[in-house]
Amino acid sequence: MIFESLLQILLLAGLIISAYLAIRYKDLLACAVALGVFSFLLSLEFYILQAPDVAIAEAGIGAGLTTAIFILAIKGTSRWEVEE
Amino acid sequence: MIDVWFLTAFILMIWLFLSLLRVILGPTAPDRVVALDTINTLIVALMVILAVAYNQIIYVDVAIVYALLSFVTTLYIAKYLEGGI
Amino acid sequence: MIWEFLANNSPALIIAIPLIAAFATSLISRVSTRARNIWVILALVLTEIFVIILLYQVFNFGTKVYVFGASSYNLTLPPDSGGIPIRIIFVVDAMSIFMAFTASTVALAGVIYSISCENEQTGQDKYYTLLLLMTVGMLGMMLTGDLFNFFVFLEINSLASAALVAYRVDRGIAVEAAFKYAIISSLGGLMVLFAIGILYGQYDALNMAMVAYRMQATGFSNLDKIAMALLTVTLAMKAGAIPMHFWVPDGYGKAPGAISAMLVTTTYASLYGLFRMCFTVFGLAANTVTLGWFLIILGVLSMFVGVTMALVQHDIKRLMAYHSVSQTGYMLLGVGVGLATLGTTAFNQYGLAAMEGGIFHLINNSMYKGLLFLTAGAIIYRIGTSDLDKMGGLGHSMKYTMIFFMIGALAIAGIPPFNGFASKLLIYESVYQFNPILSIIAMIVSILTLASFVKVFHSAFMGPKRYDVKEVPLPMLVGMGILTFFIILFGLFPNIAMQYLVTPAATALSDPVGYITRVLGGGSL
Amino acid sequence: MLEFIITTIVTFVIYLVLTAGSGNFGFLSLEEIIMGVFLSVIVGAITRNYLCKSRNYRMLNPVRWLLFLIYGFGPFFFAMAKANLDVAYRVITGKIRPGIVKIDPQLKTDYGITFLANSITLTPGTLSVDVDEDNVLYVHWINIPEGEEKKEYADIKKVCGKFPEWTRRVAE
Amino acid sequence: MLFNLVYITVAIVIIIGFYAALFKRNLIKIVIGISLIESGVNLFLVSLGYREGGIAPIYTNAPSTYMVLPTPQALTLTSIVIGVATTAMLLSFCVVIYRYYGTLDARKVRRLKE
Amino acid sequence: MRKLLLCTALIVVLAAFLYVSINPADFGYSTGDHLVFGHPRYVDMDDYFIHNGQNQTGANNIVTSIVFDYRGFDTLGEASVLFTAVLAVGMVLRALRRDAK
Amino acid sequence: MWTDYLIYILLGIGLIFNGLGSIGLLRFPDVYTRLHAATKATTFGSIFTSLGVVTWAFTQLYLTGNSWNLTLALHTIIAMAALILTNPVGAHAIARAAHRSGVLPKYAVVDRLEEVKK
Amino acid sequence: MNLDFLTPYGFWNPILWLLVIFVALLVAYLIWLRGNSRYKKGTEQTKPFLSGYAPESKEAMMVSASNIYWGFTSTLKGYYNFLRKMHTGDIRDYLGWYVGIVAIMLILYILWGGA
Amino acid sequence: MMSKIVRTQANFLYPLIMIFGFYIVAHGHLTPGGGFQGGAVIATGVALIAVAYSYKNVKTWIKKTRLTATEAIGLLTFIITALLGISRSFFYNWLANTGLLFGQPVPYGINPGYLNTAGTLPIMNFAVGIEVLGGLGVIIMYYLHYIKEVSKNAV
Repeated sequence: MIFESLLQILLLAGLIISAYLAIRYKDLLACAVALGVFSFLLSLEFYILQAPDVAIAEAGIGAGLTTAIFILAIKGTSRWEVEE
Repeated sequence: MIDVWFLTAFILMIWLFLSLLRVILGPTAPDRVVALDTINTLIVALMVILAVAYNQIIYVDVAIVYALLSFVTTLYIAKYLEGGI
Repeated sequence: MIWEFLANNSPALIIAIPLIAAFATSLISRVSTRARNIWVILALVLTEIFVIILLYQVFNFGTKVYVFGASSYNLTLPPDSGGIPIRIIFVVDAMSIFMAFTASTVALAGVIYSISCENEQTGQDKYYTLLLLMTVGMLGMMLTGDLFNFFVFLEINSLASAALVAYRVDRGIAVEAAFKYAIISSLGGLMVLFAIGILYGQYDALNMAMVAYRMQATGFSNLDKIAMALLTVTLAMKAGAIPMHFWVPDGYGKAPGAISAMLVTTTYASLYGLFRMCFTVFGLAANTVTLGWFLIILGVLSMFVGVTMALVQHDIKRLMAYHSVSQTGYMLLGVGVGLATLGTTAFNQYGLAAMEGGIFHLINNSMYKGLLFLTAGAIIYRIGTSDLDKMGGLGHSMKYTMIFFMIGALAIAGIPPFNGFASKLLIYESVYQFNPILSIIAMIVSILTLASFVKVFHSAFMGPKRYDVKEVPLPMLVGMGILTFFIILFGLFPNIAMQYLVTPAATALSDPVGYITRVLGGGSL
Repeated sequence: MLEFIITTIVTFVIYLVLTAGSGNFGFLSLEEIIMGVFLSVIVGAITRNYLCKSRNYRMLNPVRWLLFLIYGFGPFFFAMAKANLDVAYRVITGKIRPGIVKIDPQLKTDYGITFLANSITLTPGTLSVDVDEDNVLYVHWINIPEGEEKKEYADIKKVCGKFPEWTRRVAE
Repeated sequence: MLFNLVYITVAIVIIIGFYAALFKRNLIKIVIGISLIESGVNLFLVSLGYREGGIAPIYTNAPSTYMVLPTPQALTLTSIVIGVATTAMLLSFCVVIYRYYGTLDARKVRRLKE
Repeated sequence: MRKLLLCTALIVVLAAFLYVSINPADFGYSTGDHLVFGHPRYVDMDDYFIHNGQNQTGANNIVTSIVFDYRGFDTLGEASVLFTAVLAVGMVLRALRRDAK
Repeated sequence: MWTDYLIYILLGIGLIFNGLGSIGLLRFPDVYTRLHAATKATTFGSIFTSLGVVTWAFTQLYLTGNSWNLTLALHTIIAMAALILTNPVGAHAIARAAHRSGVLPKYAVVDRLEEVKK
Repeated sequence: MNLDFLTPYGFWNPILWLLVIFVALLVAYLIWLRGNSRYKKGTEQTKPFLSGYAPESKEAMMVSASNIYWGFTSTLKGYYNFLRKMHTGDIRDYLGWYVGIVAIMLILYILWGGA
Repeated sequence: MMSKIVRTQANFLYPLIMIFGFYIVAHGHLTPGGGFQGGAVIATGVALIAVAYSYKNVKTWIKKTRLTATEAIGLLTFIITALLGISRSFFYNWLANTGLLFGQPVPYGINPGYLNTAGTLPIMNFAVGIEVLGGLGVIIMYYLHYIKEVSKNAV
């Protein structure tokens, strides 16, 4: 079980890192990618917390469609956070 | 036997972390997308392994959903980079 | 037989009828516009009828529960569950049904008004669907007895009202207002969800009565305090209390006329949630004096800052929106005084009267503020601008609108024959007992309110004729007339409202033990 | 109509694979089969114009399926293993000589070119970057042999071995 | 064994989201912040229901009957769908604002003030 | 100034959230009133679902039985939220009369 | 049982290739070469780890006769098939997008696509 | 039905109030009757006496809405400046006020929230 | 429009994703998943087609009005299924354990799971599935429509 705990610790660290990345970049596309990574990792965390239903929902909705909508919105607006 | 699966999962998680490093470093957007793609593949592998580790066979469905859907995200970003959409 | 069946199932039908209507609207509007209009009005009239049936039931037979999905509609505690409610329960006490009556009446007036007001826009079927969904959200928030259910309806309400605020995509400004409203309400919704999570994690229950019961049984922990802070502040923000009111003038100011009128009721749904949380969920365990003073301070700030900001506005709807903030302050003040004195002897002396005043003011304000927003919408519908500097002389051509506006303005200023006076009088007198300064501030605010409506009246209706316009179409006048009817009714015979609506509501709200007993001790036990 | 039937059958088979094991050992329960027919008819009706877009029914031939399996477990798998050893070698040593070359595999159908491109992507040192409407592939080659970069069209044997022949056998 | 690491992650993720909403200039960044807060709350809800050693509350082929609490998972499902609905709506507002204002800078998107 | 005040507020909120998160029992203090990861305090409602869900609703997946039966009304609300959001997106992104010209 | 060792070997191979993919992702100089590492190595590695799972499932099927293990094997195979179907296309799409968005291969000796575009 | 509306310190009788309104209207009517009825509308009698200045335009004769309470606002200038500064219209400030109030109330409730 | 390879693969994957989504919907009461998840999976299939082809083509294949009608029908099915149980109470599971369609009783404990169980839950799963499919799909289509056609016109 020690590996499970270590796995989870790494995963939580990854969650925090990707959450930070999602707000750090000036390039909104990179932010969307980081948000996608965050969603994937979150889904894996749900999986480990024994919630496969939620994991599927997060995989389908959070990781699949939300990122797509973000990309479409970035296409409809501008890619850079502060445009000169 | 159980511990082998968790060990495998843990090592896969380390590889996943290395890929996350590419998301952090990646100078251009395509680099980050490549890392995203790698992370997807690794997570699918991880989920399959963990399904056995928890002895819950029905969990593999999640992995299938992942394998099928993560690709769509990649396509959207790729199409954006192409200037399509 | 059928009567009994309908009466028993009315809490579910109140939600189900507008929902079915909303889902079917997009299909029906393919048939014809007229069919859609009739369909929407019919749905809201039916809802209103069921609300009145339920009102009758609650007034005669006390608090009503409705259990969703149980083998019998009033089986709150299944026999094998060991005394815990496991399903979603609607707990309709006098306060809930009072709010529901207000909301459905304003919604009915708003939809009739919209029929001719919005007939030149694109996307009308979406508008009506969203209007129905907004009504559902309000009614659900008011009737539910379950925390998570409350959150779900809060979200329906927020999303629908944000979308409706953006309805007139007028060079983006309406969308800006909607964006601000949507951001702040979704953040608030998430914090409500977080607080519900904390409560769930501690007590493994989502039913308000059960949470309150267990909270009282195990003692009030610091986690509960965090949940309480998140819940009360968020709901106060959604109710538009200063200093978290910024979205109110934006949202009200840019929404279509009928929607502004309904947004008033929307904020009162949140206000109801705030009262419900303060009294029922936390009322037994928490320190009600702190909570009461929280409401009182917010109320006084809202009253004063709202009205002073309103004085300097020159956009008619923004001005009215600031007044809405200011009037919310009266309710917070009245109910806050009731909450601060809850459980003491002072409560019977003046606390209950203050609460009655606050609650009576709530229905009065929904009616006359709704009427004022509808008249503002009528003015904008005819002359196309909302800037008071550019108005003038409308009294010559829009006589009925002017009369309705005058009635609303006199009511909001608390001039005697109208209903604003009755509730304000109750608040002044009872709050004076509690703390004279608060009462004096309330009176000053009332005077300033009159002053700013004199300004609106002067700029919009008086003066030389500047626009050559006609009176607004009949449905708009009917919509305004419904609300005027209630204003005059409640103004001339406040006792009717007091006796059948307000006093039961105040009594029910101030009695958390009764609420909990009704849910946890009812049904099979 | 034909495309509807084909799509229905394909989806039905996939559904059966997904629900295998629902009855007794390897056996399918009756309810699953009924539900499978129902669902695959729906899916077939919705997606009939996608799976058979080119109206090319040569893939119906079972010999091609057999060949596909042989290909998948035979040459393809070995090529893939080789590819990975190659990648491993390059990851460790860092010796690369990359470039994008052009090849003309002389394929006509969409499925054929897709099949080839995917095979190329998964096998030694090559990655399909682009394809134009005349089915000319642009391939990123991680280690271009000396002299190969001068030619207009790269040598197809060196880039992807026997894949075009297999592709012609299986998918065209 | 894990202490409350999951809850701590939740707190940090929510605060990161708040930070984005309060200090970032771009409206889409603010939406990303809201989205992060929402994910954090979802994770909080799911982790509330975790029981050590429990398995998913699905009886089909489960190895035992000691299960994690199912209610938070149901709530989280609801919350996820609400989240995607909110995000879609907010982003559509952003797109329209950009069309009419030509910018997404929160300091410039304020024609409504006072 | 604004940033300083807001950072203070954020720190207070973070402290509150961490108060929710950190369990003093891990550091040798008494359990108190904190949430403990992996050990919920009351489980009676969920145990009722786990033990009776199969008989009452006939579903093997307890989560589904909660989503659609025990708390089905929430699901109705949630579906309405999605419906609302679709309408909102369609309404905001619609073509105005002005655009059509 | 002897299949245990087979499973260990399969998992080991899978892990090694996945690791190579990750390291290659970090070490290689530009997008295209990274794609080589990421796509090929991780797909291949994941296939091997899944083959380990499939072997385990068939072993269990043989030992216990429980038909759910067949489902496990089939679903794992389907997951892998989905990966094989989607990964190369994703890699192709990224490579194409990268080239079109102006990220040119580093140290390239030849670039026919760039010539065509001009 | 009892029509009296009893507040703790007073009462409200609609009939009485109707009477009061009626009396007020009556008084107003009497005052109006006292007016000189010889004036004819539309003749020189009702026109304003301008003594040589040109009449202003109709718009300019009306006090515009922003100027009505000019004296009041200029007296309370400091207060209104504070309010203006508060209403920036920036969405982040809206959120900031919310978070600030949450933080304050967290502290207050933890100090004095318990029973 | 993306390259030919992507388009062909999307054509191939679309039925696959769809049948898998329907599998998740149909087995909602047995395996992880259900209406929302399955609907989201299918909607991602729609999104896949929308991204692989240019919007000019997609809008003739995937009609927005049809998707919204699907959504409304799903929701109506859902609420009417719930309403049919109103003789006991709203949302009463009037099909469970009756022996009718989906009415087979299940023994307590671990069992392989039978498709023909759970009363109204599978019906609701399907209703919510097609609702989510229509809703999320049409959101993507609205965005594409706006980006492609409306925002081009001058403000």
